[in-house]
Amino acid sequence: MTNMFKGKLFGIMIPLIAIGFGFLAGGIIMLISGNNPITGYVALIQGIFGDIYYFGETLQRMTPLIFSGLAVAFAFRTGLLNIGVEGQLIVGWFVSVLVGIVIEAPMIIHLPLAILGGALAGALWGFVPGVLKARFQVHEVIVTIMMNYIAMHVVNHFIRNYMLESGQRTAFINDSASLSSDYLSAITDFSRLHWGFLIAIAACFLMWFILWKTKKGFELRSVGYNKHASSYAGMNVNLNIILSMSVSGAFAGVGGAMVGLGTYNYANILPGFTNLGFDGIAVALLGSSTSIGIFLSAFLFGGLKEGANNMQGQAGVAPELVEIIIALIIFFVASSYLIRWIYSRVQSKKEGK
Amino acid sequence: MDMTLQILYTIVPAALIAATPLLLTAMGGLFSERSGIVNIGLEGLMVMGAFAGIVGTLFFESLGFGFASPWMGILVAIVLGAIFSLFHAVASISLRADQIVSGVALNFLAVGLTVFIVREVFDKGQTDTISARIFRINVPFLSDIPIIGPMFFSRVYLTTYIAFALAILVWYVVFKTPFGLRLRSVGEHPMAADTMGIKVNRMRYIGVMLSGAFGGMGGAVYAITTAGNFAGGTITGQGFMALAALIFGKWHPFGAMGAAVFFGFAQALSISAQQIPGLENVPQVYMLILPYVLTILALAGFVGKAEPPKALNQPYEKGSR
Amino acid sequence: ACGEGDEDTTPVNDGGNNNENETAEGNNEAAGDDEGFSSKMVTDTGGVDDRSFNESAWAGLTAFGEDYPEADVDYIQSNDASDYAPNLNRLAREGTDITFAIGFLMEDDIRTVAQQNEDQQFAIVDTVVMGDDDEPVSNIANITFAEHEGSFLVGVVAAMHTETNEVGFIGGVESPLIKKFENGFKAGVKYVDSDIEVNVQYAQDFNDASRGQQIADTMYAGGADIIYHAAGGTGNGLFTEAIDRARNGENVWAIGVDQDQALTEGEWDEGNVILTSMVKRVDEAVYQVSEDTMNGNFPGGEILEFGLEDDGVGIAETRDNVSDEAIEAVEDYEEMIINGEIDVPETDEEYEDFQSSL
Amino acid sequence: MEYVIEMNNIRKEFPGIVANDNITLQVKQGEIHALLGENGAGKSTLMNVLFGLYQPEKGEIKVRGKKVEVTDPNVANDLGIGMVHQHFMLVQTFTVTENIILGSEPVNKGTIDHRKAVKDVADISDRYGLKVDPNAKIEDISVGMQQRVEILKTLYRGANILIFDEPTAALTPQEIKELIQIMKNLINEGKSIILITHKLKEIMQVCDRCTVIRRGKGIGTVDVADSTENSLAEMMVGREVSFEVEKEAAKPKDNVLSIKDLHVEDARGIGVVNGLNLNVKAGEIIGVAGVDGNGQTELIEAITGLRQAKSGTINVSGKDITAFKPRKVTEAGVGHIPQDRHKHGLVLEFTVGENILLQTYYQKPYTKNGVLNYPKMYEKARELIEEYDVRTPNEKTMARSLSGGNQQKAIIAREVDRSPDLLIAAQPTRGLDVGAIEFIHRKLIEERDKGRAVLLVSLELDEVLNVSDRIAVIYEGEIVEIVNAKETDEKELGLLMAGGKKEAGEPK
Ligand SMILES: Nc1ncnc2c1ncn2[C@@H]1O[C@H](COP(=O)(O)OP(=O)(O)OP(=O)(O)O)[C@@H](O)[C@H]1O
Ligand SMILES: Nc1ncnc2c1ncn2[C@@H]1O[C@H](COP(=O)(O)OP(=O)(O)OP(=O)(O)O)[C@@H](O)[C@H]1O
Ligand SMILES: [Mg+2]
Ligand SMILES: [Mg+2]
Repeated sequence: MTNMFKGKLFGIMIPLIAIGFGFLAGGIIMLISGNNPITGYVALIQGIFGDIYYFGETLQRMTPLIFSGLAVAFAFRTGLLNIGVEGQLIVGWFVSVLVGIVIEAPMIIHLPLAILGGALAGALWGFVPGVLKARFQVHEVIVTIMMNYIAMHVVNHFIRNYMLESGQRTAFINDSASLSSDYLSAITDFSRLHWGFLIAIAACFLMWFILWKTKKGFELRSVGYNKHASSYAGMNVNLNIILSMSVSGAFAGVGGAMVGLGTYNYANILPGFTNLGFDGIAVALLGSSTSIGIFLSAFLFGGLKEGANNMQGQAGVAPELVEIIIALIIFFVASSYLIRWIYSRVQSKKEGK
Repeated sequence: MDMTLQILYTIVPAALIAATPLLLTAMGGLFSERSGIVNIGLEGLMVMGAFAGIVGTLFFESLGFGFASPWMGILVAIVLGAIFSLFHAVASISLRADQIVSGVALNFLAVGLTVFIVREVFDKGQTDTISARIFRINVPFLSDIPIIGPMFFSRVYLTTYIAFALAILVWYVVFKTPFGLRLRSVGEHPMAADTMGIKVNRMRYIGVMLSGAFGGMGGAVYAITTAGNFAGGTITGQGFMALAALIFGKWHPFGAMGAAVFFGFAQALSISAQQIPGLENVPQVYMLILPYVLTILALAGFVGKAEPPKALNQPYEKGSR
Repeated sequence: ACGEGDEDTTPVNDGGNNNENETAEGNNEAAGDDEGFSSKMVTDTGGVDDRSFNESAWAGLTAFGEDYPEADVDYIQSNDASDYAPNLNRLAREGTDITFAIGFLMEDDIRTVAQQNEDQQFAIVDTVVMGDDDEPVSNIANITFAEHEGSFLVGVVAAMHTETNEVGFIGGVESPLIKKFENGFKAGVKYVDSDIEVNVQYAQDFNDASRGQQIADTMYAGGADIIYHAAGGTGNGLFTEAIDRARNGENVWAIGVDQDQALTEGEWDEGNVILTSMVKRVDEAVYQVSEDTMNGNFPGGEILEFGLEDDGVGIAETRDNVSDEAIEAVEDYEEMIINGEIDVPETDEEYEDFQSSL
Repeated sequence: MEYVIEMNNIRKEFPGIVANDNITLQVKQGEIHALLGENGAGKSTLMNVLFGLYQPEKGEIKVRGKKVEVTDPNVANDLGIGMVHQHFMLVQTFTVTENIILGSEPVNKGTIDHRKAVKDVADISDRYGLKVDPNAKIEDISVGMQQRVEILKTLYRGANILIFDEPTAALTPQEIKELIQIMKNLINEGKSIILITHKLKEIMQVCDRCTVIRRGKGIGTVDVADSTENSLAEMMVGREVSFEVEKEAAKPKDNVLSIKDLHVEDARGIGVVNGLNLNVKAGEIIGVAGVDGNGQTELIEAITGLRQAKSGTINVSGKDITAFKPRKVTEAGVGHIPQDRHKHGLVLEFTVGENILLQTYYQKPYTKNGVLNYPKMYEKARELIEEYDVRTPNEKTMARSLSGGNQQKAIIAREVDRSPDLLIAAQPTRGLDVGAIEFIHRKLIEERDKGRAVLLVSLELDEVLNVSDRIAVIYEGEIVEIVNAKETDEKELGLLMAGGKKEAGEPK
């Protein structure tokens, strides 16, 4: 019993220690490159918490990251690596905005419809690699990589040829489909924080519920761990693979809808990937594919990215430092063996005394 | 007929040039994955290679090495790529990190670190442009052969031939030498290899570092021949395409070679299509997504299931069962 | 450290809040006061050293800072599109006297931020920001350039230098802005000789040198001997290809964009493949708007178009490869454009009309 | 007395467990020395220490009287120690030759000298009578052949002390016979052997001496000539054990399973079940005896719905289940103890409780409206854990951390508890110790007595003979003969399994 508790505690300790190491390394890099780490980190933290506006922006920023993290984690639990979250998010963004522009309806219908549109588009984008994996055993990693590019080019094509409004974007969506919130914006001093943040929290809960509390979730996890035993136990492995990729895609698609309906209220021609999907991989990993973990790591990443700008402005530290810190944190989390080893060393020394 | 040939004379060399960095990097991936270590970090290794290649070239240029500089830049990239890959190696081999996680981290780290250094060194977001370049050449005699000459031996980079020669060398090393046999055994059944006295982790370190060397070379070749300088956006997705080529090619050097050429060809076609009679009116989006759609169709249609090395993505712990 | 941090930000915070309640005039005066004048910019994702308009804008600010040492100049770089709004906000909150948004991608973000901070002064490069009433937003100065006019001139140069009677244009991502480059260039070429063919292709990417190289390869192979690009980093591929062909003894040229690119690119052991460049003086514009604002003449709500007349666009200083004849012609046409004798087209429709009028 | 191997007072710990606690093992030159112990007693661990895969915490190892440090398998190889592991250490995608030469390849100008390698392999295989095809891929050859490759690997390296860790667990009777002959040949060639096996009969047959360990502690070493199966078993488990499976005569009733003219193809599309007919009645155990690879696996897969039959019909309790998917087969009243418990039987990363509910999680009361009721699930799991004596800390323990025997008990609990009309048990006791085997055999007979039809597929003739009422002999995908278990013996079965009256041949 105590052992189990220890294990759980450790599960929380490791990311924390990794984060500590990450920042330590970041500090060293600042020192080497001739910056003052204390000034740097103070600026970073101020850039997150120093102003309610920044804090609101951090929450806004973490909203799509939560979804892309959930998407990666959901597929991961079923033994699939969904690198296609980026593309699923892009089509979700586009379709939700399309619904937001084209349809006129009262908010109570329109907004859910637009989000659903994003979910369905993302689900479709996940469905394709799912089917190919299930039906032809095609490696999902390649297909999802390819689907990312297809998503970007197809969406750009549609915007450019049919929906271009000004500059590189579509028209604004109708207010009835917008997640933007005057209230949330007002309490955070005009930040772009929107209702999507609450939807993201609900989504965390939803994923936890699906995976751990439902029959389907049981099957998905079972298939993820052992396909053979699952089909022996009467589960339809192929169907579960397709379902998993589709649901994962739907999470990503809703993430896109958050950007389209909440942050920007339009879609624009993408000159390159948004990276929101790729960041989702890191978020899911740091959050060890659990709902709470994803929420917290999305906050960390969102905060770091928000704060990086302030670090640049106030302390003159190149914002790439934050990327380095994020990378190192992931390394340390992944190498938890090292942390365990150090911990056991410290522990045995203590016992020796 | 003549028109078709004219088009082929443009597209085939373009395809080979586009295939070159992919092929080199895929060979790197092959070493790593054949030893049992997934390498999603190929992208990051290419970034590192592109950075090192350009900075190295600039450095040797400034020392007055002239047209030897880019070649020395490539050497720098090979070495730095191998060193940088140690991050992935230490994490995923010695520290038993999840290999996918570690690879993803490597990608983040490469972009962050290189751009950070570029800022520190050049005081801006990209390096200067190199002036000593590797240029296209016409191969003496061979380029005069009708049809084949203009397609395969005219206006090509030496690096392309080197890449293809290396792929053959890789095949030889992996399938004909004791080293190759041991490397593959470590990727298939590390415990079996261990009982045969093969140092599993050492082989895996070598595999990953070779992937760093090749990935670094791939990135450097791209940066030096095509981009001319280095910035955060110099390498955008080529590493992932190389990984796709590796899987597409079923972890075999020649398979990966075929896949890389295929990608190169699709890309070249998509770019040149607008200027090819008959294709110029096809909406550009079709051409843009062509390489990716073709890849998916090929995988679903005729390539079929690819069997990865059995121990791929599994850390080796002595005595674990 | 935490408490210290709080104290640091509080004044800024308060300032922001107070501003909201104060009247516009009150703030305008405050701008020139004790703290000194500050002029800062937010880059787009290209960064302050993109060898394009970000870099140019920063050069303008730097020059301004040098000429007026008491003025505070600075920039914030945006790492991705989602940084625009917070960065603009950040500067606005710091009480920056004029905040520049570099690039039309920031159009929507600056609109929102400007509307939220009505007593702050902003400027944007490359686009016009309209408010809800379809009028330009009153606290944003809109800096635009007559890229089509400058492109017309390099089109003239190209037309006069081509030996194959075929030239090319490589665009980055297709958009109204880049269309101005394309149509101006085409108009210039056709105006000189309507038989010259202009090959146009968009890479749909501002950052893919290999794509740029292959497009250039295909164009050159197809017979074009001069190619103009408005494609950012993708254009580097054009230069690579041009150098390569020049080394092989081919007589090909490239035309640069935004800055005098012959200074940084295009060089090879026997010369430079850059025929000329279409420069866009973002630096001048930024300098001028900063200066005006400091002197109390903030051109808020105005649409400033920097054209040939104001030296806002034009052909580059480096003219080693351009024939005297072409330079003369350029000078003539420049005058005709300034006089209004030639109306250079910006959009595809205008170009159609222009072409049929030839 | 000259010992080739002396392991003195070896102690080896794993986190939380002492696998070897002060064990001493002494092996004489030229003997076959048995190492006996229950599952998890520490046999494999001890041998891995000797082979250099593990480093002991305490104790010394002497080889031919000289103290040595076996730091890794290379050292063991150099000392002439070779090991055939419990779980084969073969690279499936490599050829026989490649597996054998791995690590000490003959080289010619930097290239593997393949021709020489093949010749060397052929030479040794001739010399010791170990027939193999040097160019065949491991994945294409039979288990028996794979074992020979394992032995050849050690001989190729010039081993003269061979460790066999449960070499017979996966072999057919014919292959076992051949292996015993091979071991005798090796002794004649001057080698020494350490043999780990759970089969007392084999110890009695070939071994000179036997060392027994129990729960990590050495119990003692005895001369086999002075021992009986019973005395060894007692030493091993510390109490008396009975081998005879006690059971009353079967009282068969109606047909539960009837298979008519069944044809099934394997993964490569080759017909492996060819017109098979078989009936199993309620209240009887039918044992399927046969050499591995004669269609047993595919037959079971076809019945349980894991593989689609080509033609023919399968009936269970009057229902035609031929085209059913696994779930429907299960619901039609079929229970299945799969032969590979790690691959098919368990989701190792799930808890024991979840595994116990793996076939029924979706039914009421465990699922309502698509939502799981974990308290109910774990309540059920606790009941079964209790009833079937699954030794686990609790129902929320990961299945992976259970020993093989307890994993098997969990599967049996799951399958038997559903009271299926037909219970299929495939190799249910593979690799288990006598205690566990006894338990499982008793369970099967209990089920029979409750009126279930039991189909037992096993490669162990002893098991088939002891547990079944009737024995169906399968050969090349057909049932060639059904005999009464009481009226037959190993010899007759052996002949039938080899395809009639002919001498048993090499399985494909
Ligand atoms: N790699 C390992 N990690 C942790 N514990 C282990 C490991 N290997 C063995 N053990 C422990 O050592 C004990 C002895 O295991 P070992 O495999 O030697 O048993 P065995 O006698 O060979 O059993 P079997 O007859 O089932 O093969 C086991 O009970 C197990 O708890
Ligand atoms: N990786 C592991 N980590 C911790 N404990 C383990 C591990 N593997 C095995 N064990 C422990 O080893 C004990 C015996 O397991 P072992 O696998 O030796 O059983 P077994 O009966 O020999 O099964 P099999 O014959 O299938 O190998 C179990 O009680 C288990 O607690
Ligand atoms: Mg065991
Ligand atoms: Mg064992």
